[in-house]
Amino acid sequence: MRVLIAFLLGLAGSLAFGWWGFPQLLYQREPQPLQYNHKIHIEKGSMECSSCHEVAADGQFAGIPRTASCGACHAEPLGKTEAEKILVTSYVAPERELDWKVYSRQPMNVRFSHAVHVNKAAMKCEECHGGRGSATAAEPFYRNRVTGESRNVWGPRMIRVGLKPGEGMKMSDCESCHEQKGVSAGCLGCHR
Amino acid sequence: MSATQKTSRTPRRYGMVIDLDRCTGCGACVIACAAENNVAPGAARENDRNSISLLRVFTLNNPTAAGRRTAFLPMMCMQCEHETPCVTVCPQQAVELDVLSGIVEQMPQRCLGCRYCMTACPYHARSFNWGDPSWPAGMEATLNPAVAPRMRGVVEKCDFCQSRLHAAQDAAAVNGSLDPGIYTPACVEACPTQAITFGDWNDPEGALAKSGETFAWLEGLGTQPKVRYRSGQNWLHEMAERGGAAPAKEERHG
Amino acid sequence: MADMAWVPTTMLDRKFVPRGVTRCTPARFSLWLTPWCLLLGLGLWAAYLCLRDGLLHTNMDNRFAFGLWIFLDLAIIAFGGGAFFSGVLLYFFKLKELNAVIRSAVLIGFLCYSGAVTVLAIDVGQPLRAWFTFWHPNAHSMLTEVTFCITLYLCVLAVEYLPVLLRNRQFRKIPSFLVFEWELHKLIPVLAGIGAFLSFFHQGSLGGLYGVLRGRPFAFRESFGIWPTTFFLFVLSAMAVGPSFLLIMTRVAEWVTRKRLVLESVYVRLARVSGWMLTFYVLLKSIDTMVWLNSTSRRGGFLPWEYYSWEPFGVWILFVEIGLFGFVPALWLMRAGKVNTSWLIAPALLACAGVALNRYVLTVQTLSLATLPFDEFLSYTPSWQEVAVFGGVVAYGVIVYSVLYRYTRLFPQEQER
Amino acid sequence: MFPGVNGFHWSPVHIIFLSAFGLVLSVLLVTLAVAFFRTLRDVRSGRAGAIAWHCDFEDLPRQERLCRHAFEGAAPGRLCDRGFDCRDCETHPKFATIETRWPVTLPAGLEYPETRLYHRGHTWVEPQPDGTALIGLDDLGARVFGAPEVVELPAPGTKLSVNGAAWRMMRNGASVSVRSPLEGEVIAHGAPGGQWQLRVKPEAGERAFRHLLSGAEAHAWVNAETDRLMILLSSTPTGAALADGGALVADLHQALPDAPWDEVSAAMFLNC
Amino acid sequence: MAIGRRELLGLAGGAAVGGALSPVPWKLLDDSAIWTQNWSWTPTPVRGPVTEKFGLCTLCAAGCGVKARCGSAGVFGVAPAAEHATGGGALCPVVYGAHQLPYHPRRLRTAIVNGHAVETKEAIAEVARRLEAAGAKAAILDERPGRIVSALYDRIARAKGGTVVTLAQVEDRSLRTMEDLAGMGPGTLGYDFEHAALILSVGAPLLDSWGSTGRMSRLWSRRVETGKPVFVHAGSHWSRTAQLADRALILRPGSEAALVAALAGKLAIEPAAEITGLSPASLSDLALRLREQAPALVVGGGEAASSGLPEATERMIAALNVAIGALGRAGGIVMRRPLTGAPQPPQYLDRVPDHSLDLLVHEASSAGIVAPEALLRRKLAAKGTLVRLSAFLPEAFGPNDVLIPSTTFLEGAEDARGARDAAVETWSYSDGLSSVPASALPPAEFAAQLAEALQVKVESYEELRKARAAAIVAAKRGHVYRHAGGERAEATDLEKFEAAMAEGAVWVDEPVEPGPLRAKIDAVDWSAGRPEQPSLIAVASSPRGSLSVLPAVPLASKLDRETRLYAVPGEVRMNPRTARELNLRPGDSVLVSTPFGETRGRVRCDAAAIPGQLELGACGDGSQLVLEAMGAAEPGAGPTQAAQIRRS
Repeated sequence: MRVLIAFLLGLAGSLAFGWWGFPQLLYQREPQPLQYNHKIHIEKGSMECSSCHEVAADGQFAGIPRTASCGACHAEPLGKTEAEKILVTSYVAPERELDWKVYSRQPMNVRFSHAVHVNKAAMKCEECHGGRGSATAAEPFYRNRVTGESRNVWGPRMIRVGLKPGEGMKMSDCESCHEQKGVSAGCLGCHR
Repeated sequence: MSATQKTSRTPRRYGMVIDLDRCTGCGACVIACAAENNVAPGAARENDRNSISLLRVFTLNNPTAAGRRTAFLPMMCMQCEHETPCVTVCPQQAVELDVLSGIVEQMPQRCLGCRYCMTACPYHARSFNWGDPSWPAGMEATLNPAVAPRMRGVVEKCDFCQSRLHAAQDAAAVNGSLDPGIYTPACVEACPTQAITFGDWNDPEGALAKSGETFAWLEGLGTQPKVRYRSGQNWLHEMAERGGAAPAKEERHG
Repeated sequence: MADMAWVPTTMLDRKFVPRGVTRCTPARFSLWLTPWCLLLGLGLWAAYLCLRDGLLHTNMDNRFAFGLWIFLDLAIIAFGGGAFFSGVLLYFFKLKELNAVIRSAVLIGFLCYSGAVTVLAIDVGQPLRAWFTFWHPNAHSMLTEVTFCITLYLCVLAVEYLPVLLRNRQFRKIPSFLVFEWELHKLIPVLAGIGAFLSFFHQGSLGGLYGVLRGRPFAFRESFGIWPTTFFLFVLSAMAVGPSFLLIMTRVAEWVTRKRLVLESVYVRLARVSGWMLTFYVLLKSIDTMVWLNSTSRRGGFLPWEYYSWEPFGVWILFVEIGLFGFVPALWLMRAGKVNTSWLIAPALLACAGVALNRYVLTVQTLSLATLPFDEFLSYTPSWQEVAVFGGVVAYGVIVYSVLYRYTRLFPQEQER
Repeated sequence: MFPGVNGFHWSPVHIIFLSAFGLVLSVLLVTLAVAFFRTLRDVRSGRAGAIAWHCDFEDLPRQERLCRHAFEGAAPGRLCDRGFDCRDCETHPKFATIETRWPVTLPAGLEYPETRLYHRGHTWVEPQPDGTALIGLDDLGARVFGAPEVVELPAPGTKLSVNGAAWRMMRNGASVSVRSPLEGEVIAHGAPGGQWQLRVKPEAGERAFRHLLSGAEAHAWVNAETDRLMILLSSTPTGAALADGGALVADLHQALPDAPWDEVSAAMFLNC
Repeated sequence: MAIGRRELLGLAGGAAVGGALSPVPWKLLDDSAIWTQNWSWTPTPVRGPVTEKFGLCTLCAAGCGVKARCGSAGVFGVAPAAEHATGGGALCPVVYGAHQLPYHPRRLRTAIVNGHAVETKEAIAEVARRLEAAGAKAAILDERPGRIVSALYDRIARAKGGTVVTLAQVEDRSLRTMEDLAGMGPGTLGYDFEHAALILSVGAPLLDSWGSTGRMSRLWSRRVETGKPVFVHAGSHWSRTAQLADRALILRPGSEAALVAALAGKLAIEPAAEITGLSPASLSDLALRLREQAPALVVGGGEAASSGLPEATERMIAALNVAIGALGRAGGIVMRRPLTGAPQPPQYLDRVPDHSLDLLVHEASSAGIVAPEALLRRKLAAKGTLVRLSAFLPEAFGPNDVLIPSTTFLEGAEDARGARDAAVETWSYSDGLSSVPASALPPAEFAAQLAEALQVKVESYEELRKARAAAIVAAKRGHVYRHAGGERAEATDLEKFEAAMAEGAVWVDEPVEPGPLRAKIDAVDWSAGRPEQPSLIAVASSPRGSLSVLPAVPLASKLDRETRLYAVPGEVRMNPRTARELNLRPGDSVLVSTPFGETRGRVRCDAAAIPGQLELGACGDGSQLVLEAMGAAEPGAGPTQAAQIRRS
């Protein structure tokens, strides 16, 4: 009888650690250089996604804009927010690159072509990146200590079910979308 | 080859025709290939058998009396079409003959490093990272951003500069088409005598179709290589017919 | 050496030694183990080097992708074939003498397979990705079949050996273990069946590894059904050499422990079975070689004499493999009953050498021969790390066998004397 | 390998390949499961003791598996293959008719009263008029093991099987499980240090006691057991020499403290 | 509840089952596989936009135009500039890896004077002081004369009474002898291969990065397409040009003079055949074709890794060219207008008397073109010092030498004129594409600071460049080729000209109408001695030009050690039969000694090698010793040397 109790105790302990403790240990939270507010840029600055994240004529994707393109408008602080003060004083003035923690950063060997998806397939940014484009502040960034990737690639929960757009960017997510649309690209399509 | 790759555009079968009369064996293609594909400069221990050389130029000595004494033969992965030896043997599908481009694609991130594909390839077109590739301090700045450097323990091969294929596809996608068309791999761009012609075997009026009578090496094995050769000297044709090398006979010196 | 008092002295040691059998003193036992532990340490150090810096510590290179490790893996897996074959003979063909040696056979099989898998883990460039073969299997590849079968067969062998382990003096104190052992023992024939099924496939697909190489005419063979002929030759050779290896190991165990572990009739039975299988294998091998030399490789554009025109792989290697290591041991083993049994270890060793030579030729000669007209013949010598890792695996085998021989009853007939 | 992974497709080769290995894996797991559940069933149905004894019996050394008729010479050197369960052994009645050939005298100092029946595991059974039976440790067993420090008697109501484990005794490291001579249900425990340990309600009929030894047969058996004890003790490093005819000390454990008592008591009480 | 062993066993069993049902093992399995892809010690390229810029390769005197691919971390790839007059879409092998030179492990970071590191300013002051002291015995070695910075050197030298010297590259040797015979100034003649029908090269490695690779490669492509020109090579060993030539005459080492004399008709065929070891039929057939297959020309100059053919043989070759009418004929040796605005061409270093210099300032900024160390030491007096403006730490340097760090490939503002063999002059310049390290001095900066230290007033680099541009525009000759569009424009308007040149365009001069040129060849001495035939000869396989650049480009090992395409540095290649005769086995380390020096190597047997010949790899590290051993400093030492070999 005592053996059974010991067994159940061990079972409960490791399940608790596995489902609650392990995720805490696996991800470490890293601060963004500043709290960037997408919403205010879209509304007050009357901009849309492609004004900063634009696909150039030769198909190269600009990705996260560099400090110089922020400096174009923010040579001096336009508003009173704390984030903008940091931007101007410690990044635009000394021309230092902002070290953004990119939520959807894929490993080096993955080639995601924004030109094909945005220009050719006319997909919306929200389909993959979720509501990040209209957020008022940068959501917290969690990095997987083992793989070094952002938590947004695997997804917030251990079991990858019910993932809203922007929460999961693993290979199977891309594949399921490709399967639905019947456009399978094979290994060469997405890897380099 | 994953049969369910539904093709969103007319598939291409990229290939090459290399003119052995034009090749002067200068090696520009070898260094351009290494620079484009982020191959690390060889450490002191690397020799001609364990170095990462996706493209190698062999020196062929003319055993007969007629014709020039030597010919130089650039040889990379032949992107075999039929029963591709490496694709059929890879235990975890790390190698795949891409339906849309005919390129045999090697996935370093899925490769276990079991090296079975290297024994299967009759053209020795595959190299293995025996140690961690390392660059001298600071030289990481000269890495090509479009190519992912490989890690130790994985096999590498020529994939017709897929970085340039992707760049061509991105450029085409901006104005509405998914077809990368005929792009220029690094060795084709570097060859001073334009000995290497890159094209699409599916294209009837393409450069490959108009390259006249070509031959391939080890055609008897039935793997249908897509890199073919052309030469006016028939001692090269005869050598290509024969399979394994005969024992080293007395070489012609006169 | 005088027959010392063979009674275990320390408390812990005596608690585990099965009752009724005598074992040497723990001091002598650790004296016997020390050299093997040193070898194991050296092997672990070489393995650590290979895992830390990558495989640049080996002399393998892009032309010699397979080297000493793959050759010896194939050889010890062929020797480990004795486990499944004696299982089949005992449980299906009811050869009762093999009961005396079945536990040792299963243990040797387990050690050979686990040793081979360990060496493969180091030989593979990225061991952490080994599970990819199960997640993305390429069903056409022979290596996938090998990986699946060997992993499963390791579990089967472990389960087959479990009953012997559970009979240990301390484990049997828990009655339910003993009952589980009894129930499991009744189901052993089922396990022997799936063991044979798995072994048929992976011994075969290890042979198929080379037979399908369209790019290597020296190794490429025509298919019989969906597998190349080397598939069936490897299975047959494993069945042939398994009992011989068992015979050798039992004889060596007797020599080391200076005890009579099995009856003479067991040796005769093993030798005769091995002899028959070896004859059958050598006949088929000769036919296959003829077909290969005269039609298969010619169609690939390669002349037969080209394979054997470089030092040291002369034509002699073909005749040694089929003749000296093939027919001679086969006939000798078949006359097991009539000849002096203690000499049977000689043909058994010849048979094992023959199969090992076959694996060596298919691994090293295939890669050394030129496939392109401008290639040159290449030679390969293993580095000390490669030899040390394999030495470590052999040491692991000997250590585990010695420990299990001491603390579980491997040979039921041992106590007869 | 699973649907949805990298555009997996069910080609015939995959189906054959994966179903073959799925089959093999499931056969392996089913075999283990069957063995596991059969074990549970056996343990629950109380046959565990008998099965455990069967395994132990197989591993006993040869000279401990001699047939009862080997002692008094009826079938010298014959090994028992039924695990000492002579109740439905057909050769036992034949041997029982042959009268004993060797005169048997008890070694000095051991008393084996006629009223009791003796089991090979050194326990005695004394049937009581009310149908129950008392079970205790016989004289040789008591002398070998001496006074046990810990005795774990089975709770009243547990069912015992012949030769199954009856109760467990421990003394400075040497622990032994005493074989049960009878099949039946435990009624009551004996007083600690008392003559008898258990009162058991056996199954009805003479068949329950057929496998027990009595009278001259028991005496011949005790003689063989003392010889075996001497061999066991002499091969130990202590080399205690028991001269013939010397009376056995009351508690051997005390007399020879550094003898391998774990091994010797296991041998005497038929533990493996 | 006593915790016994059974309870612990139960607890462990529960934990195990719980662990298997929790995500821990499975997530770690997946993450550890991904971890093997993202190892921190596997470098990842810097992300960022990719742009293409045009620049100038300064690794050798040809000055080809290159297209550089720049990422946000600098140049990561080099490609040919299709329309560049010299490069013309074809570059030599080494430039494709030259963008890694700035990060070469042997990059020179600090100035070194007398063996210890000093500030660059101090080093310049020290050089100025020594230049002042040396007076007339000082010389500035400018390997690529005719640049703007050469004008600065010229002014400095003249101000202090010193001289400017240059190296006689393998292309110069034949042309300078012809210029002497024709009584013309240096740099006034060039080869017009494009119209030639037959080219006889005596030792010159035409198809081995000779001259400017682009031009020779285009010539070879036309040869394959049209069959013209026919390449005939006469040499003493199977160099790459001999292997590819239509007819290769392998003659006994040192018997070039006899061959040329026979072809000129000054020596009978039989004795010439006997001396050279060729068949009389092939000699007479070649002599006939030289005259019939007009226009034919003969290119001398000898091997790259030697000091070239003896002066007498060069004079014979010049006379032969005149005899077959190649001088001044289209498809032969044509007149070339000197580069407008370029300073007076300097004299050749090997013509400077030995041990006559107290100070030699060697400007080898972009890369160490193989100036044989022995030649420089030979020209210096006993306690003379060598000042080296080099981007890399040389293999060996004297105790009281001065080393000043300089810029390398695509770093500094550079300009380049036409290759020495070109039939027309060209000029192009480019500003630096990648960032210049703090301590490195571009050549222009070095010359300016030196002039300042010597209180010599010189114009600034910009002014000189503007003056050169104005001179060219004023001459109203030639065209400007722009890379971006590839179109041609007249060089008439200064602003448009400078805008185009800033983008990396190239100005090409008008070819001179080939008029008859006369040269006095009767004074040529045709005596051809019989060279003795040593039993064992050493040959240096060193492709001229870019591949013999020191230090070797990091990826250059892909050409020799890793693929055996070229001779492997530090290896002695011989025929197996020769190895058996010398009882050497592959892998033995040996010492090869010749009359001029010795070098170490490892034996490698190769059935394709010529019996009786030892082939030494002479490019990359350790090649200085090989060059010295091959007599690169001995005038007229000839390409092959008698050699002894012993196990070391």
